[in-house]
Amino acid sequence: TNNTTGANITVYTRDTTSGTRDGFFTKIGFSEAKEDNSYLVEGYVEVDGNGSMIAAIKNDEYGIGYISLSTLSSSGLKGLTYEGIEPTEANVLNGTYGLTRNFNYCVRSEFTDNKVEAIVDAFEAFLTTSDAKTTMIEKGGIVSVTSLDPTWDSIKANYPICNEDNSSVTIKFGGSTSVESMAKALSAEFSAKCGNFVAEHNHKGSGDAYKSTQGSEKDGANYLDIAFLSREFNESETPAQGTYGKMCIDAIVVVVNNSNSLDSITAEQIKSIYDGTITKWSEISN
Amino acid sequence: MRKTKDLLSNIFTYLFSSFGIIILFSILIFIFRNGLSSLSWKLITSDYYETTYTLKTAGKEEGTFTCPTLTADEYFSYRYGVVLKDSTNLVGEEVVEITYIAEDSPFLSLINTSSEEIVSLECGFNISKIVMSNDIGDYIYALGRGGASNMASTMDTSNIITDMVASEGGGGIRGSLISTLYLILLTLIISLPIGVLAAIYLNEYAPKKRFIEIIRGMIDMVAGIPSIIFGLVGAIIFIPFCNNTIGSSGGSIASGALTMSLILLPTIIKTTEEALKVIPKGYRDASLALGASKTQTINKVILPNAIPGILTAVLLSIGRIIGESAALIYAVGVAIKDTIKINEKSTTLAVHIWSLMSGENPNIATSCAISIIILLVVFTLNVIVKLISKKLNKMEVK
Amino acid sequence: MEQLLSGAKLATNSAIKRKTTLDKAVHGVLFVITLLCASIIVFIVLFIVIKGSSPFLKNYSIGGNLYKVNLWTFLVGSEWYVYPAKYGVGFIIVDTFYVVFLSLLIAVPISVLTALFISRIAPKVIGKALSYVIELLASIPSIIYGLFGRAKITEGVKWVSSLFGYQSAGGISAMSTVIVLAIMILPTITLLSLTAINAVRDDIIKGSLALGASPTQTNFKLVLRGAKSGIFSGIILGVGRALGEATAVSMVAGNSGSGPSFNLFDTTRTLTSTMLLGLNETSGLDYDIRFSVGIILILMILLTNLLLTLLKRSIGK
Amino acid sequence: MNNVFSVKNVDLFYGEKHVLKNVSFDIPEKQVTAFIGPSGCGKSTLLRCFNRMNDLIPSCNIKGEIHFHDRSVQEINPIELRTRVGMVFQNPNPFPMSIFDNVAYGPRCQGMKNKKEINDLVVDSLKKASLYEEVKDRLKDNALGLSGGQQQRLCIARCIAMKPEVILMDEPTSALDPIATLKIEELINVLKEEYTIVIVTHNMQQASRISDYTAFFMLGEVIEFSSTISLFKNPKNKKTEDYITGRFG
Amino acid sequence: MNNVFSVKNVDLFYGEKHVLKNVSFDIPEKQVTAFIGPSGCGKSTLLRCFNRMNDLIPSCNIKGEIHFHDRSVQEINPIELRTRVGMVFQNPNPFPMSIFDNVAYGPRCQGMKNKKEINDLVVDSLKKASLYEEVKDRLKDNALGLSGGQQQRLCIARCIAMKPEVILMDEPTSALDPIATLKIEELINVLKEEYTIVIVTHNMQQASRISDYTAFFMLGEVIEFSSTISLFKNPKNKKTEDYITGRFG
Amino acid sequence: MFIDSEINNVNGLIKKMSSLVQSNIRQAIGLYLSKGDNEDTTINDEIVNQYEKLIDEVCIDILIKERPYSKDLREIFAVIKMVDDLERIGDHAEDIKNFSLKLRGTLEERNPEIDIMLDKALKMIDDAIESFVTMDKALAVKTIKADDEIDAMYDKIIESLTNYPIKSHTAQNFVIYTTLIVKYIERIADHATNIAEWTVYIVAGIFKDEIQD
Amino acid sequence: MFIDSEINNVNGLIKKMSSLVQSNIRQAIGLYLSKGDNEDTTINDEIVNQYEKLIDEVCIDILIKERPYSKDLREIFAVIKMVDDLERIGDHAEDIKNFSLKLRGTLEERNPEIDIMLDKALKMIDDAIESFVTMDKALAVKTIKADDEIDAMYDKIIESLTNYPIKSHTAQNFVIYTTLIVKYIERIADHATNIAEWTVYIVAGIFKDEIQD
Ligand SMILES: Nc1ncnc2c1ncn2[C@@H]1O[C@H](COP(=O)(O)OP(=O)(O)OP(=O)(O)O)[C@@H](O)[C@H]1O
Ligand SMILES: Nc1ncnc2c1ncn2[C@@H]1O[C@H](COP(=O)(O)OP(=O)(O)OP(=O)(O)O)[C@@H](O)[C@H]1O
Ligand SMILES: [Mg+2]
Ligand SMILES: [Mg+2]
Ligand SMILES: O=P([O-])([O-])[O-]
Repeated sequence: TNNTTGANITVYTRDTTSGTRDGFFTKIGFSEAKEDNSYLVEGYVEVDGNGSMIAAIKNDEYGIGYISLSTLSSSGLKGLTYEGIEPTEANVLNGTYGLTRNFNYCVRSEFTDNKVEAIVDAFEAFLTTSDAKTTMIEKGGIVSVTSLDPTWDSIKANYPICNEDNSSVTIKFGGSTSVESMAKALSAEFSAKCGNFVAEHNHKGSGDAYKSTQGSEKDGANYLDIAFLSREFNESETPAQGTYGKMCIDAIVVVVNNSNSLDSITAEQIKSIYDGTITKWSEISN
Repeated sequence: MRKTKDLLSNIFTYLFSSFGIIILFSILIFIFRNGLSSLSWKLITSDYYETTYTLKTAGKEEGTFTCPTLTADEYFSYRYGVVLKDSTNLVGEEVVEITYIAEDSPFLSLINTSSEEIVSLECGFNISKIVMSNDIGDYIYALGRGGASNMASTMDTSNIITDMVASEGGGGIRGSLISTLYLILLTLIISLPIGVLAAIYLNEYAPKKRFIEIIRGMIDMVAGIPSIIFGLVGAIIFIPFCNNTIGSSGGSIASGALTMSLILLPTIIKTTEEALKVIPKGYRDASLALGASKTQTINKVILPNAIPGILTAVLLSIGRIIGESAALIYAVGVAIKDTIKINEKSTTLAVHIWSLMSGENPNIATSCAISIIILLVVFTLNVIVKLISKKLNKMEVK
Repeated sequence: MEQLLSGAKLATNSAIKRKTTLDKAVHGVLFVITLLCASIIVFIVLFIVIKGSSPFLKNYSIGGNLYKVNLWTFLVGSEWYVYPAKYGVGFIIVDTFYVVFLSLLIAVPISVLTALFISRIAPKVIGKALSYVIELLASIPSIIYGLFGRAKITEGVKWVSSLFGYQSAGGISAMSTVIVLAIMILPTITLLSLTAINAVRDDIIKGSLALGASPTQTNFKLVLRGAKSGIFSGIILGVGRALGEATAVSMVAGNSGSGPSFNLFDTTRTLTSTMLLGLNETSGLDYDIRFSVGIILILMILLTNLLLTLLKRSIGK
Repeated sequence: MNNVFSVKNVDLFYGEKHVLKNVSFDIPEKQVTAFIGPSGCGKSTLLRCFNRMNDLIPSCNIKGEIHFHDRSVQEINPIELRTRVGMVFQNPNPFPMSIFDNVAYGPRCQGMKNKKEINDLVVDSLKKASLYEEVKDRLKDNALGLSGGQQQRLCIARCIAMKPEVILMDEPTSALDPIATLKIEELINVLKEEYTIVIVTHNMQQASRISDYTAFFMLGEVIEFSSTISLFKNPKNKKTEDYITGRFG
Repeated sequence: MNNVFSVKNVDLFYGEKHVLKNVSFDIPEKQVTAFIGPSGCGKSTLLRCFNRMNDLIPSCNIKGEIHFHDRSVQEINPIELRTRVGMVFQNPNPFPMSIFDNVAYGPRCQGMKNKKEINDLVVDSLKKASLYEEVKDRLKDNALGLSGGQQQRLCIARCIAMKPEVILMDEPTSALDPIATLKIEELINVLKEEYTIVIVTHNMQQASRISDYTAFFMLGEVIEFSSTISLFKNPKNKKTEDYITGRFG
Repeated sequence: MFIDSEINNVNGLIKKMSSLVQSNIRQAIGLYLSKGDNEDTTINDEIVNQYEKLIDEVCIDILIKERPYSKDLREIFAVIKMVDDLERIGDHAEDIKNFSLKLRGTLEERNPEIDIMLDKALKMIDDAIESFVTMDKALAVKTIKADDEIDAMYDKIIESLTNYPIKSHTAQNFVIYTTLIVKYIERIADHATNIAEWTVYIVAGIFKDEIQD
Repeated sequence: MFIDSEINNVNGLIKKMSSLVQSNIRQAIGLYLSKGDNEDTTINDEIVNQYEKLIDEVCIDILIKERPYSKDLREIFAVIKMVDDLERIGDHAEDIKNFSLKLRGTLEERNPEIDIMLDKALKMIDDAIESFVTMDKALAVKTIKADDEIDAMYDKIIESLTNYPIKSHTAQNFVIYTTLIVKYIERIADHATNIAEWTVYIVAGIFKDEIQD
């Protein structure tokens, strides 16, 4: 039931602090718009979260936007084939689906508390284990688990802190909201494996990741011990060696309303849509 | 002529008021329709964070159990003797839930990976992942998002479970409920005495001078400031203040209470003043004419009679605290907690909703369920306060 | 003389002195407390102004470049783009006023007539129940109104706009904002109007009826007129709430980056949604500039309150 | 002498409470009839029957007949009845609007539009209520700024503007000081040339002073109804005598 | 005869407004002195001078001397003064507490603690105010449940409980119906055996009825002060005559 | 009730005044009957006059203080009127005394009718006062009726006096003084009638001309 | 003012009653002076009595309605008293008429002092009424004083009557009737004095015994 012909395209975008937005515009070759709305087509709509995006496009048969692949199945939206490739985990893993971004983490470089430091160290190690990776997958991350990956059991001896009772230690997690549920699952699992430390989560966005661990806010009220980003570090974010790393990949899917007959799209088309070269659905042919 | 005019006016009134009433009711209906299904005692009493167990099996299990009768969405693991079911948790995520564990099931004697203690799972636990490794060291794993069917069949491959994460509970609002109560209490402790005393000053002592009018105007102005501004103020004044005094880090219930106190002071002052104004001047005159001092007059006559008004102020305040989100998001934060301490972050119910809604997977049903709880709380408070104030209202003769 | 003694016995001199001193002390303490309460506004304004004026005074480094906001372009600007620090709040002010004004236009007649209905027309029981419901609605967190707006109102607005042959952004628009705001201030204005209408003296109403005025005439010519000052207070409060509402508005406004736009089906932007949007994650100039918006917001609210209060006074005469 | 109202065997109940008990008498035309009696005896209640203000009290239930001229008041549309039977209340209750608008309120409600006509009517009514001279320079001022006595005369003017036949007054001076009371009493004395006046009063002196007929009520019954002087000089009933001589309680 | 109060050349201003003008007279002991005069002439104002209730009005400014026995009231601590000079107000204003507590209020405020003593005092005061019989079974009930007249007598009892020498009454019956008024008047008649009473009243009949001395006020001046009967029978001053014969305004 | 005590007070005064007047008139008549022999009467009209004034003042005080209505008012009104009659009776007592003194020593033949008339008049006064004191309307009416007899006797006595054989100057004096005494008695009866009429007024609220049995 | 009109009304009635009484007394005296010649008098005491009743009723009405104080009260009080005096004067006019008629045709020598006394009494009545109407205290006091002369003359006339040579039955009649007429005149003067005294009371608020000057 494609009645979109002739209708205007409504462009939806996340706000400029969003890691998803960062990844999206970077990958489609429209980096200018990464943080600058003024490059976007007139009449774009800025939404403040993945959920808002889903809700908005669900309600707008002429809308186009982008969401995290992990939420696609439950979103009730139509995910478009990007450059001819279906947005599936397999395609992401095998590298054919190009519209992806990394989930990264970043920890403090200086600690005041030894126990905290030891637990954070252990957590970094934990992230490389199959235990962690399966949990990431469970929470929508895309990562391969191979026999090369250690199990936590096999390496935990290196981290004697985890044999202690850590229930009085609080570790502050935060950063990207896209990573929030994954981070919570990881911390919950790791807490159980590492002396039941208390995991306090305060996710406000990727922007916090560097800022609150090593950047300007690292000693501020909302400092973090371990933080996550749903994008790459930018030029102004320069974490110290060994305090950051990649966890997994997340795919971004271009989505339209289910009633839209469009099935696939190219990076070129998306850019044209977002910069206003194309304003009508009729100008895009399948 | 008059009749047509009357008729027209009446039509207008009925039209507009029914419009207004319909809108208001449709909101209630919206909330109840979306929220009623998620509303449960469990939601109120359970923690937000699930209790997570990381487990492994004691050894290779080869048991074959007999399958009980299954309903739709239920799957049986013959090797481990458990029935798994696709279901959703309180937050609305899809999970795999254990609905049956056979006697002698190995799941009744699993080993906790960290403490090496024996743990037995129970019905109602969710399994979020099971990792096994096969003989060549490859990982075979089944995840909650893969569904119960997949998990059950994966479990029945003949491998040892090396890592398993099971969890219990979660998604509840107990913490937020408690912290809401804490916040209410603390805020009232701070603002009520100050507000009432200021109201007493303004109504009983203040001379009729320009200066006092200015003071009144300033207090009125505070009432006009939107809460988001208070949020900012809380963030730049009270959070550092609390960090320095009571050792909190970042926003805390205390900083939130201080912020809310600012918001509420004008309301409390105004409402109390209204209550004081209603007290007939005769009482004051009579008391003074009996040789009571002003302080005695206030203690014995004015305050007891202002109690219904002060209760109203309390009610209004509580309503405001419960409904407030913008200010608290900044002055406290959005981190949902289960153990509540005054000098730590946590969320009120409204912020809890905000938290739920701003995540990757917004959850309207739970949000509405919490709204219903808020409505119930406010309603009960309303009723209680009205009853109490009716009881206490001495100026009304029963 | 015995009388005299017994009267004096009750009030001994030392007790009287003690009482008098206590009175003075209490007076002093209360005065200080009151001053404290009054000074809140000063603190708020002071802090917001200090923080909010720095974008115009200080250079911020963003991506290696130094930025400083020009006060004039800030005030009259018609674009709001976080990067490259194009902060113009002018159009947002206009949009905010526009939206708030329209929401009042909707909410005031509905609330006032609803209050009239509840107070004077509906049977007592129903009226009481309704006023309870409205009291309850006043305490629903605003995010729920936002949810309702995004789920239901946008849908309606989308439908209406398609009737006009206009394609709105799925209903996210000034219109939805207006309606959401109208609904949010509905309980406030209704409750205050209700109080005001209930406060109209019964003997005046009886006086009107005794003059052969019909109940409807009495309601419109007398009750509403008599309650106008209270209704106005309600409106003032409503305006305050509408201007200050953040959470719900940002869910349906669309947060357009430029303007002003008077098309009801276009997206819009309000001061509060500007302050709220992404506030969590920002720092530096983008964080501080929100305090500047805060100053504008405070000014706007204080000004409108002042204007409305003056208006109320002149009407009230 | 014609009777304006004729009350026949009226019983009135507020819910279960029997407030008027078999009351019967006539109100003569262009005379002042006063109702006196202890508090709560039903004076105001009967007065309110005459213009059906009791309709506003849901629990009120009337038996028996009250005739206004030849029609039962229950058959007359209350709005019509109230335009013909004006009422002045105990506490002056001017509307919170200008003096002019107060007086013009009733006629305007009746649909009078013509400015000149309204103006004349207002001036005339104010004159009749002997208020015009005092307020002619400030007709546009808020009526609440008047003194209590002036307010009460304004209420009378407001009533007169409806050109009623009867004016009911429920303790119209009990909230006023002696001078204002005297003015109202004088006014009543003048008004009775043109209007039938029924007045409830607590003040026996007032009743004896301004009324031509007096009805003495007690516990919902009319104990005695006769010409004022004879009632005060030589009451027929012991109860009346006890009441007017202060030998009650 | 002793004088309790002696007023000498008192001028009183509210801000700029000259409200009492060179007022001088004495209040005799154990007599009832009535103040009459048109509204706003300063009766209540002078009354409030006697127990310094005017202190509560910031704009009030008093010149001249008022002596209570031999001391100027300005030199007496107001709290002490008010325990010795009780006051009863126009509208009955019992506190919204039990009847007992109402009467016990004053003594308790003065620090009386002994239960028995308080109890005796309360009962005694209620008896003196001729209220005891009516309320003895419900001393713990809320005082607001009493009728207006009972409330006013309660206020008098409350005042008596302070064992004052003087009782000031500002139009104590103007809010009451005739029966309640009569009871209060009778009470005053009894009380004057023990107390000096000063009463402001609008009601000339009341003044003539219960008072021994009457002061007639007009525009802030005391026009005439003499024994009540002679003032009403044969006033010395034309203004007094005009006022009491209703020839004012 | 204030008014009750006030009215009691007035009634008390009236009673005292009445008994004074009664005693005066009795003494005066005694003087006449004793042919002037009994010289030491204690008749003091001045006290009666003082009573009159006192009662007037008290009535005015009551009118000022109590503002009576109905029976109370009638009573005060009647007292105001009646006190005059009493005072007049007192006056006449003195007059009778004076003329009786002038008749002292006269040996002229007295008309025995005069003695009867005196008796009747005394009875009328007593009855009138009694009727007032007991508020006895019947007695009052009876008293009023009795006046007719007195009037008839008066005419007859005057008639007989005009026929009295005047043989001496003493006789002439006797006739003239007796005429005056009889006239006084007639007046006294009139005043007694008035008192009775006022009693009827108090009790029944009707004036004298409306009294029917 | 209600009370003003009420009091005016009363005063009007008193004036009418007074002039009626004055006319009656004039006619009666005229009859006496004309030695009973002028037979067609229009003396009608019944009307005077009606007036008395009317004025009493009006006074009661005023007491009920207006509750007078001060001068008003004194006036009403005085009127209540005074109306009795007027009525009595009226009575006496009738009495004088009757006895004058009885003297018709007597050729006995009349004491010229009686004529003077009559003149004086008439003057007193006129003055008393005038003083009331004009509220003229001085005139009233003068009137009161005048009564002493009348009393003196009365004593003298009675004395002369006791010395009147009785030569016939007619003479005897003449003496007795003249005695009574003179007595009536004395009473009339008394009543006039009363009226004047009440006038003083109204004006000055003092009772008769307090009148000095
Ligand atoms: N709306 C009502 N509902 C029930 N009872 C009522 C109502 N109004 C009056 N009453 C009762 O009816 C009786 C008569 O009342 P009404 O007001 O007529 O008395 P009143 O004679 O005018 O007394 P007052 O002199 O105090 O005004 C009283 O007992 C009163 O309590
Ligand atoms: N607090 C005040 N401030 C200014 N003026 C006042 C104040 N209280 C009273 N007045 C004025 O002082 C004058 C005398 O007032 P007061 O209350 O003594 O009169 P009153 O004789 O008692 O009158 P009423 O009989 O009406 O009670 C009035 O003109 C009044 O307006
Ligand atoms: Mg009433
Ligand atoms: Mg006063
Ligand atoms: O969009 P996020 O930066 O919160 O992942």
